[in-house]
Amino acid sequence: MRFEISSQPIDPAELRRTLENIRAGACVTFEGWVRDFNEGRTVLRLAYEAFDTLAVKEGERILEEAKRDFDIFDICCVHRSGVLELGDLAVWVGVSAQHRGAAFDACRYVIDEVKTRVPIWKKEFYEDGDSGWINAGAG
Amino acid sequence: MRFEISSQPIDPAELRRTLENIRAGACVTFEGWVRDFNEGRTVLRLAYEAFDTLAVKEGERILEEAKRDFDIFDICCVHRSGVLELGDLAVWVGVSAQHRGAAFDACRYVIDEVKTRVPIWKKEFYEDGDSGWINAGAG
Amino acid sequence: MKKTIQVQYFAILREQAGTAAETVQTEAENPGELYQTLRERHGFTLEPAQLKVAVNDDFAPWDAVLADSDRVVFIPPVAGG
Amino acid sequence: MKKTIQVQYFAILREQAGTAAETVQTEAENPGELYQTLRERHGFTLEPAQLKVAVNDDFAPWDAVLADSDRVVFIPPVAGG
Repeated sequence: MRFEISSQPIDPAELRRTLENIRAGACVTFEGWVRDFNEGRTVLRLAYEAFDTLAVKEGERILEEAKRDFDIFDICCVHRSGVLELGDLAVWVGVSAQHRGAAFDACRYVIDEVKTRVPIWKKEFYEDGDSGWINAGAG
Repeated sequence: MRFEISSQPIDPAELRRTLENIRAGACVTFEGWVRDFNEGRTVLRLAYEAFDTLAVKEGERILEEAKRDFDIFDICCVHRSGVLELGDLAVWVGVSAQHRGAAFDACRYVIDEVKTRVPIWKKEFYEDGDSGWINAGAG
Repeated sequence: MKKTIQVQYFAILREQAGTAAETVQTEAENPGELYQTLRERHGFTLEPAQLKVAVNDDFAPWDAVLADSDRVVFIPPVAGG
Repeated sequence: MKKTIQVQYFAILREQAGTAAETVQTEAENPGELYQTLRERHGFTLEPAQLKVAVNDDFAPWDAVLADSDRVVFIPPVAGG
């Protein structure tokens, strides 16, 4: 079980290997990719900023909840920080389990919770030169 | 979009790359692994046998249904045939989509349908020297 | 009238038939009648209700009309994944 | 009584404050009062209702009692993934 904020590129093949277990029949992974378009605007790149200590603490809590609530063997999540280009891997979640239902449910639980609870912020840089922090409406 | 029965080992990293798309924000994969225990018996290895022509035809129908019913970009499924050892990758499903909900739903749909509709059969070889075709009850 | 049907076997049916394929001269009108004949010959343990049928590489009903040179496969319960 | 609080800023708050961290001498009893003061100083656009608070690297309520040397972070709406 491992939650990490990484300033370096994520290697999904290497992370997947950490989940291998001959008692496991299923492995589900989620990858979040940087895409070129969001809410009607053309995106050129992103920057992620994290409150590292609390992000790891809250991320580990989410993984513990998943281990407690779903019948899984192992679970891992790595989230990028820093500047990312189009197509880059922003977040990776992987789960191994005896059966696929629990693996799907736990994987989805983790990414849903990470997106709403872990203190990470995303700034988008647009084609028109503008930029902005996502969700940080003027209030 | 691609469905394949493969007598050779599946390379998940290579398959994942075929789904890359800068309009996609999410990628979900499912892997089925050969595990050492099923229905109370210790398994040593498996053999998969496929009715190749119909398996590919039915597999492609399932992928088309997923493309029609979920808002996804690309989808791929490869299933092994032949003898597999513990820990080997038996089936891989990958989906890319703009958003994660559709990617999760489509991935799960495909593996659920593949397991019940595609003409592939699994023989388990047990520790005690016995073996048997799964689901082929004496009737 | 006798016709020639190519039958292919997979999994438990292949093992019980002792062969992966055979060419059958038969008067069976449809896959249901054909399975009945072959079941008697080979001692298949699976009931028709447990099987599906493919004719010429696609799923077909048990009462599909068989023609000369058709290829028939009886499909045991699948177990992929 | 004045206490010394270490404040760290992230994302839009960091940009609006013009700094990633500052040390504040304050009489604020709790993070709610502290944000009010800092909002006036830096012109933060986010309402308290849009923020969460962390004290000493864990989530805390707005009315948590602040002690000397505490570390405080105001957490804008997150947007991971």
